[in-house]
Amino acid sequence: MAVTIRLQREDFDAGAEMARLVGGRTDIGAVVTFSGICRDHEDGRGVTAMTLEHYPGMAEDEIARHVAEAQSRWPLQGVTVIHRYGRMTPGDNIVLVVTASAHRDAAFAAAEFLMDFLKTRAPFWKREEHGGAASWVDAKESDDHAARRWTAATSGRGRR
Amino acid sequence: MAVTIRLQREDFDAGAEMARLVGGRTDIGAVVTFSGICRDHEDGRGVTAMTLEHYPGMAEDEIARHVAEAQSRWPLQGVTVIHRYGRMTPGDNIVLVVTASAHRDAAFAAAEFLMDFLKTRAPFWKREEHGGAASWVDAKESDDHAARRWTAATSGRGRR
Amino acid sequence: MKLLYFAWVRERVGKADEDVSPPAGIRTVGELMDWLAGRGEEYAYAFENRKVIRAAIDHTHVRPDTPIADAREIAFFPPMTGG
Amino acid sequence: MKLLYFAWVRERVGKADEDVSPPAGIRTVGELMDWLAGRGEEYAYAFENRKVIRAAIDHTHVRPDTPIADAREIAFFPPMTGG
Repeated sequence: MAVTIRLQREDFDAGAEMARLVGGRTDIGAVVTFSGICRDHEDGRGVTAMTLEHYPGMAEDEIARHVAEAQSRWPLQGVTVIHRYGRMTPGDNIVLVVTASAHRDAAFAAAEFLMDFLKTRAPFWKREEHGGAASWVDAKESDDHAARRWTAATSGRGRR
Repeated sequence: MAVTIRLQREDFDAGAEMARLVGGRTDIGAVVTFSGICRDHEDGRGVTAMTLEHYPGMAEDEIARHVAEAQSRWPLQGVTVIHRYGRMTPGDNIVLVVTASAHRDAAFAAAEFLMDFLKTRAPFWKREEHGGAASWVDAKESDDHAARRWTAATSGRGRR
Repeated sequence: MKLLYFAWVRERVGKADEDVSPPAGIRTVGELMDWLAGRGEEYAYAFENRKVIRAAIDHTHVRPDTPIADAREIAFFPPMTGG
Repeated sequence: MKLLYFAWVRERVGKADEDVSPPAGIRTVGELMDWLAGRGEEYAYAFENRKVIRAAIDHTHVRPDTPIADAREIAFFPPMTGG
């Protein structure tokens, strides 16, 4: 399987990453791409910028572990995960997950699985700026809840 | 909401369509893109080409109805659906769905919903070529099953 | 009224569309299929397994018991396989 | 052993990393947090709500009862908010 995992300060091009994963292959039927983008609001409050701190080394290891777990759960032909760190402003790309499979259910499930685990298990921390003030973002119960569904259920459509 | 629905013979550029939906906006937090690609195999049999026939007029209407239904179920900021018709060979793009929302669960759910309905309700028919022979593709029970989950369940995460 | 055929229904009937004037007694989509099936060998073949054939009136999916009285355009086709 | 701190744990402790040699009686991650909390005001503040603090040993998430004996690198941080 084609696996790409990158942590980087620089922006990425989601379309180019999709094309790179699929390019020249004829066995892939479904590609699901998730782009996470810096929003100008969070819980009703304006956000002017955001800084993402990460744990170098562990972030790569933790993402690789979850990509391997996704591979063991679904028949995947390729996975790309790119997560940025550093300061971003609204409209900037934060994270990209691309999954490729022969069938759409596997590609969708794997992309959701990876995003739920990036949110709750990958060592990244967001610090938001609201005008002059800045604060660390609290973890969301809804993200923990989303991640837990993957341990409760079996793989594939069985999880629904 | 920014809605784009296109039926076309020509190829499309998934990355460009994603960028067009998001470009210049700062209120979108999550973009999910599904690309359906012509595979070189189907149920263990080699596929050399595929021709997609559609019902002009009804295809647009049916897709528009399901995009409206998706809007009523999830807080979406943009939806793009592009479906090709005509003859395609393995590796060619067939269909693109892009959904944008403030949050990832809405974007994922809406993209899956739209794909399940494109598979089972939108008036398209695939004719596959296997070397010299050609045959119309049978509808899949698994696709009907996937589509039915949206009528049985309520919206959003409640469907799981 | 205008009839449209798609995919293997079109291939079996041998045409993509036609204008027909069914008799007054033909009230529903199902009755229209019965009537069409009696119009010749190619129609009998196209409509031999009526349960798998889907229909739409004026771009909207309908069931066999749907009345055809106000229809401008009725389409017959196999289960859809897009996406 | 090397300790790393991230996000507000790092800010409260006032440093990103340090080398420490805890006494032999400190056997688990939880005991290490207790010991750290006693090292001064900034540590007491960083570890005041120990239940929300997560830990990793050598890049793997661990629980408070995990032994630290073989650890090269132990990290403390708040719940993660990536993605």
